Amino acid sequence: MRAENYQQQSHPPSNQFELNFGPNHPGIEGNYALQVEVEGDVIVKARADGGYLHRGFEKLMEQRLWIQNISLVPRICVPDPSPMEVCYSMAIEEISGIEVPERAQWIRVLQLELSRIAAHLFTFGGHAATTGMYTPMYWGVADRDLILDLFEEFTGGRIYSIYNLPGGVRRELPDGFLDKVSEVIDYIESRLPEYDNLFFRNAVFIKRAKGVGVLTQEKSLEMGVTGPNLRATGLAFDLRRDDPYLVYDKLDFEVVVEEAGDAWARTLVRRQELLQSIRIVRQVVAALPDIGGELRAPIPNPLAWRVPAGESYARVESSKGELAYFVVSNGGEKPWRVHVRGPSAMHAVQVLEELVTGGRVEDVAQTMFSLDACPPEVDR
Amino acid sequence: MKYSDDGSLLRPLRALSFLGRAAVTESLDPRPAADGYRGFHLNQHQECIGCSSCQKICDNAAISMVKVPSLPNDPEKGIRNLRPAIDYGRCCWCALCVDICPTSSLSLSKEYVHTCTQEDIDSYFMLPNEDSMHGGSEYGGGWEKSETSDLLNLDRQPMGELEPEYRQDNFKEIVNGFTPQQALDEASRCVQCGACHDACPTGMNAPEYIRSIYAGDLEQAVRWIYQSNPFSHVCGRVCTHRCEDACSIGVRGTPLAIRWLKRYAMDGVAPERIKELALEQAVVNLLEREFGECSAPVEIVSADIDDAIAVAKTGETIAIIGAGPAGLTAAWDLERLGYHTVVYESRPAAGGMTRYGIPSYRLPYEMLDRDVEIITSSGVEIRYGVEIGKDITLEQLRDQYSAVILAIGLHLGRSTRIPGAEHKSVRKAVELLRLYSENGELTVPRQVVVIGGGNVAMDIARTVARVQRQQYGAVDTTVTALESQQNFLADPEEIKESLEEGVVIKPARGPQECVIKDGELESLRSWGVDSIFDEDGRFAPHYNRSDEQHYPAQMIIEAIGQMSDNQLLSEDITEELEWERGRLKIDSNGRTALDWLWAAGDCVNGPDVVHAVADGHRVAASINDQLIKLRG
Amino acid sequence: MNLSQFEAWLADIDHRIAGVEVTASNLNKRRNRVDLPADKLVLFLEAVKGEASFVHLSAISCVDWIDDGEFELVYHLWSYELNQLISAHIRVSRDPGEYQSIYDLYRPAGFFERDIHEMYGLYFHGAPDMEKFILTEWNGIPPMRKEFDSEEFVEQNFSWQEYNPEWLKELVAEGGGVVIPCEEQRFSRSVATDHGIDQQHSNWSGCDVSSKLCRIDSKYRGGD
Amino acid sequence: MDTQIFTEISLSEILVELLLMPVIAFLVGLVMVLWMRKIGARVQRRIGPPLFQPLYDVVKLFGKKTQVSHGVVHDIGIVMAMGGYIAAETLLPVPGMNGIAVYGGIITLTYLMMIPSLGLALGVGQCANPNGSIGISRALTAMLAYDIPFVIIVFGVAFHHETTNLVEIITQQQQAGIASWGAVQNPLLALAGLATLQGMLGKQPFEIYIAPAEIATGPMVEMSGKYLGGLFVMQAFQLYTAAVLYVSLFLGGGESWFELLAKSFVVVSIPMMIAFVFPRYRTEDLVRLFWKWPVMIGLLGVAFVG
Amino acid sequence: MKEIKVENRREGNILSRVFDELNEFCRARSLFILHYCTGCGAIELPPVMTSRFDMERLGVQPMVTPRQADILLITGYVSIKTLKRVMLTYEQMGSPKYVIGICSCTVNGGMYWQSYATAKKLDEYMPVDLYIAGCMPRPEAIISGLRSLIRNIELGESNNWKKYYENYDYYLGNQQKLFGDEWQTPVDVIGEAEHYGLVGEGTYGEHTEILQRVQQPLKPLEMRL
Repeated sequence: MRAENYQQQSHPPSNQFELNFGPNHPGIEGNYALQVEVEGDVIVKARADGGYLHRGFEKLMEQRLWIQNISLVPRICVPDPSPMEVCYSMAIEEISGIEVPERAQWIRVLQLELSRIAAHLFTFGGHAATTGMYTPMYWGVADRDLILDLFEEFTGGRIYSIYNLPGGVRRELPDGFLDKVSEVIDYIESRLPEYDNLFFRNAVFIKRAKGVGVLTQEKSLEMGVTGPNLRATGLAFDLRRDDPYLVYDKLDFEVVVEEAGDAWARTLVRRQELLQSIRIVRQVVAALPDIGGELRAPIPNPLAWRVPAGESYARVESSKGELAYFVVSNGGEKPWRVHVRGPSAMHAVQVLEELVTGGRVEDVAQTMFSLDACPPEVDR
Repeated sequence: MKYSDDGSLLRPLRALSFLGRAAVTESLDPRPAADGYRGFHLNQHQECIGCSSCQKICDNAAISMVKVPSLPNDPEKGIRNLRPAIDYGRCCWCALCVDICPTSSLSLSKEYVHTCTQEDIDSYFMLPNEDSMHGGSEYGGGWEKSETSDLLNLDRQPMGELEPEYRQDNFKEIVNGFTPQQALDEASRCVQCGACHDACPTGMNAPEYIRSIYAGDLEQAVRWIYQSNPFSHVCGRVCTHRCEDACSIGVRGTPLAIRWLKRYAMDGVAPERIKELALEQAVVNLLEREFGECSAPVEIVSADIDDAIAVAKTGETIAIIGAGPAGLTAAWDLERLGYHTVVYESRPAAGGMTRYGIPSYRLPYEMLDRDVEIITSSGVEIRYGVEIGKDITLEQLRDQYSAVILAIGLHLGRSTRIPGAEHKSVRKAVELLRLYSENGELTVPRQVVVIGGGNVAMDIARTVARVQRQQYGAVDTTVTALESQQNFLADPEEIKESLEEGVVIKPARGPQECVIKDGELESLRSWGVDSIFDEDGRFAPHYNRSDEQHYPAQMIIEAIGQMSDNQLLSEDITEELEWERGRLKIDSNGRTALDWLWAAGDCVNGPDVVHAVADGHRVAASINDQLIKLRG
Repeated sequence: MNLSQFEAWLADIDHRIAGVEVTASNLNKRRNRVDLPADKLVLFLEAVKGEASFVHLSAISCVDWIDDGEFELVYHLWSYELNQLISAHIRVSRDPGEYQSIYDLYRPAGFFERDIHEMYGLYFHGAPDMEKFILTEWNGIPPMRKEFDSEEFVEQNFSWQEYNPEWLKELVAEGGGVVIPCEEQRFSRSVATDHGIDQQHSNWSGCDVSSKLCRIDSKYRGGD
Repeated sequence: MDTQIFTEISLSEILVELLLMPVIAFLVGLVMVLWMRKIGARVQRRIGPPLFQPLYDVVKLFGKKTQVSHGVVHDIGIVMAMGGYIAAETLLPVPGMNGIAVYGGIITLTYLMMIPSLGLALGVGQCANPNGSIGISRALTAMLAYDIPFVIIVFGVAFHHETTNLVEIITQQQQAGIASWGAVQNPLLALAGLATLQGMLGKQPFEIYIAPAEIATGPMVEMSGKYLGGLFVMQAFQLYTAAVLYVSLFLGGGESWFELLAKSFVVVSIPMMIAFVFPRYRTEDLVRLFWKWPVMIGLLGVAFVG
Repeated sequence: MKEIKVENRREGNILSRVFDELNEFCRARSLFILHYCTGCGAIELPPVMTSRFDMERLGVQPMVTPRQADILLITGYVSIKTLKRVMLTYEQMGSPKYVIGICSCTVNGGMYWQSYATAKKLDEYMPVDLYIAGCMPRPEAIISGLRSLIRNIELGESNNWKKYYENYDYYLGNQQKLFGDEWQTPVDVIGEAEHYGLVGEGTYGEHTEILQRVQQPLKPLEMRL
């Protein structure tokens, strides 16, 4: 045998294996690989291998007009695409000094939070499936689909909204849309007890998840972990609150914290964040009818638009953590440089390698899913 | 829920209640998509103008422009028979093409299912039309352009003008021209479709110079401009801007002010520099013809260049009659082609109708002088005050020169021939305009009526109004036109400005008689007009006799059209030439029936400066071809 | 350290480390731009981490300023206590393209430096792992460098679908057909850079509109 | 009594029974597979596969053009996996057919039911895929875990009925209706049996050796075509065997086919329903769990029997 | 150590024809999809698999290893790195196998047509049976695609897997162009083609020559328990 994912095993006398988790492996989130060396059931060495989803986004963005990249960026993180376009737009707005109308900001919040709910529902399902329980995945994906229906209705696309432009959003919400949002949100909230019964209060699951992939707060800070993973180690930090953007400073929500830093704590944090997101969406739904005005600040003809020379570092709290766009313009029609700082880049490589090492084979997938790693974000 | 919670083994069993509950599964057939869904493309073929903006905004290079011969192709209206074909092997359904579409003809449907085998992969390449991808229309429209999503800026930058009180009694230029910011904003509206280029008789490189203006490189813009038009100062002000009629942005909004942008570019570069650039261009063109493509900008002063130029010159000389836009453009081109040109002009200054027909508040003479200066400095020789037929005959020219171009313009006004039109106080507009620009003054009575509704009528009316205001402090000028308000021939701005300056406009009036009492002109009698054309579209005005009006006037000015002064042609030549309705008949290259005589400009095309320039180009090219043929 | 102390501290930093320039962003009060000489970076980072609590390295961005022959490295640092971001800019020569790793100070740098190394070819001395991560199967020059032309690479290595559907055949028979192929609007490198205008990065229309249209219909072409 | 039965049945009848019993078992097993998938679908709020889906799957797999074999041992392993159960079917008395149950008895049956796992281990080992190896070692560990309570239960039942003859056990249970059922007589043993059943079927929470997310379905990783088909068949047999054995041991078997099948489906539904609402335990948790509760309950049950 | 057994279709024999019919009937109704997310289109697969659009109704279910799968679903762009794995995967799948290319990217490069990192036309590297348009296609579109694949299989029209053997040289050539001349997979495709009787004019060629020149012999697997 030759070839990569089928390496000939030279079997040493010990019970050491080399296992390939991925790229084609059900225990891997997306198209990603983890080569692990196993002694018995215990992993002695792990090495992440990315690039399977590499498309050269940053290069592509340097080759396209400022506005064309709007349709490109959501692809960077498929499960949670909305923060990408919002963040990219925010970066351009900062460089060119565009003031986003208030209504657009509220709608962006709505979009971001719906996307977060969808992403979290998806993550629960994935996490449950790694422990052998598939029903939450079936439920979660089906319920997430209702949110995708909402996206379809107001942005025109189920997954990739491509709804933001620098300066605002592209379309007015359809008639009666906010009622539908409330309906779906209510439904999802009413489903949560059922999820709790099945999943979050499942003794077997808790037994599986507790103590797996423990990240201490110290370690997280050292490794640059952000988002729910950081909050699960007891640090109450949320960009929405601490580096506020859009209208988050006008919204009332809590930053959810857990102390333990293991897979179970991370999942719990997400579970509570889901509720917070629902709370935020409710506030947006209540506030939006009273916020009138423009949806979009005028921008020049996109074919000719030159963003003035400058740079900005825009940050958004995505469902995975701190998402940042470093955009540099040299005054040209295309970005000179766009650097995407995906949150997963931190926890899907170094952190994952560390957490997995010393753990058990059966916890690899769970660790990865509980970290909510998003490989396309790493590969870009 | 707390971290310390150990969960329960029984709680999960509650999920078994779903055994008795309905499934949430959808049917196997595709659901109808939401109203704003971004599915496959739709394109209203009748509305699409083939501008290819969709192609430019497409970040995936998914759109090819396909020529559909069965569809109308009308460059003058900015309509091409190109339609976007979408490659669904590239498309990402972002709908940016829909949002940029200048006509709103593109939209996306709610249809989203398409599958095919490898053999049918061609079905991924689609020419969308009004029907959905797989025919039929049951899917309905999805994403359409909304006001918010529209990516185009449809409103023109306002052009600053002198307020009426500052302009109504003098001949200062009215239009201020763009400020740099305005020019930048206006240039940025362009979608670079090139419809203007197609519509322009001279094939102006408008998209390119707009791009250069936007890039802040005015010199480059001037270079682009000089590639097709040596009368750029003039055209930047008084061009009839066919380009703007064709502009795709104009389909839903106001077209780009292409003329003003040209003016901005020309005004933004110092005249000496323009001259340098233009002459550089001329030399480059000359040398390119002789030595093939030159890539680097040429330094004119270099001695080698002079030698090269000498080699490139053919040594032949061409005579041109009339130093108007057509004649001088031809001269400019011929110089660039290596000929020497001699222009005969009967008047003391060059410019032809642009000098003697356009009031200086629209075109300051200084601008015209700049253009003429550049042309003459390229080597063109103008002999002023020489009248053909009197000082020198055409036959002499024929014998002395390799070819002769007739570009005599339209300097005679047409008459209405209504009763009383022969009276000395019934004048022709062109005549008065010429008088004014030659002498800088004009005597007008207190009450003047102008017959005609075109731009010339407006020019004379506004000139008269100014003079009246200067002389009497009050304006009493009335313009009567056959056309109704909506179909007025003159540009809307002209009408607006005329009204601001105190000119009274009476639309839909048919002149019947210049009423003369005691040998003095008293008034114009006119009837109301019901219709101008008959059912077949022929000119046959139908009057409403009961609606009779008298407009008192001590002077009536006819501004209903011009004709050329063919007196200069000798009888022999007149007979040898072919005529059509009083105009010289020429072929598509501007050649007359005589193999040494070409005709160009207003005298063959009717009044239009940009057409005259185009004619000049055409004739020059034709002469060059002919002479090369003769040389063997 | 509170915010005002931090501001004073930051204002004072150039006295302690020569060549540091601080610019506060006027758009976002939580952003601070710092420019400094490359050899002072570690000193600066030590100070900023040790004294001002900037423990979070958000990202290291690399910008290729090919015309200057330099890479710009931007270190984005965040303080959880102050909620302030410092972007420290340094410039490193593109040739030979070396710099020192800050992995000892900030462990996330391991990922970013590895990434920059494979994307730009900028080597970091002292980094724990400079092996390829994403581009393990890539043998060309680091693709993010500006001199690497992705479109050219694509043109050389891949082919496109050659569609020939029925409707197109019919149109061709009628005298129509594809007039402006899709790539033409975008493959902009070949645009003539005549008269000094730099169109390499100006792709408003992609190419010379008029000359292209002339091909479509020469009838309306003027005399130029 | 044993000899009587033997004399009453001719050899040809036995041969027919030997042929029929596995066939019936296979068909019923396929329906059970469908039943399982349908239950899963219901719990997961969806519709689930069409009626003949398990059959389609098996036929498709056997009809694949490419059949990748990893050697003779691989083939033998699969044959053992299926064969073990086919043999087991002949030892499982059903209404109207006793096959060779009388001779085999419950002990033989217990042994036969271990053969598939061993066969699988042989076959998988030949594939040299580390995932398969891990999977099979987990499977063997799991077998070790659930076999101890299983043996205790079998012992307890045999002790209670004072015979290892399954036909006899069934007959005894059918004497006094429900009251004579093993489940009523020895509720603790029946309870332990239920837990063992879960493990024997390899359903969550005892699914660690399949574990797609960890070891890419473990033993099945290299199986394709008819080998996978063989495993599918084995699964059908497994469900049938486990269910009918449990019914025979604790629910009085079936006097009619209807009764037997009804009971079997009820029995088999229990692990199936549990499977869809639980994740899997780790191996050591599984072993600890099996050696703790079912063993304790089983021993207690045996004690009560005693 | 690797054996491939093929049941050759014997034409004319009624029994075997009936058997083949049955086989095709079942094959169309039992399709295992390889659970491999090659690109972003994979995000619409969970909805297809799960409750809302439940593809198990069509007899389609996900499988985790290539050996067990019938359908290779290429969900969008394949980076060159992934393409190698996809090729390995494809060759390991048992015939008859089907490839579905979903999303724009599999047809003509899609969004990433300018990217140095992604392959542009999937059918240059492996024969594709069905394309589903969309970026990405909605679950309903995928379901429709699966249904049309099922129809094609039942009609016996989906036999593109044979093309891989018949034109192996072409596919291998394209692979070599991307991966280099040293490229080889553990699967002896030529041997399989001979075995199936699917050696066509395009099976051998210059590229297979390169392969045979540089090829390392296959090593036997070791047994290990």
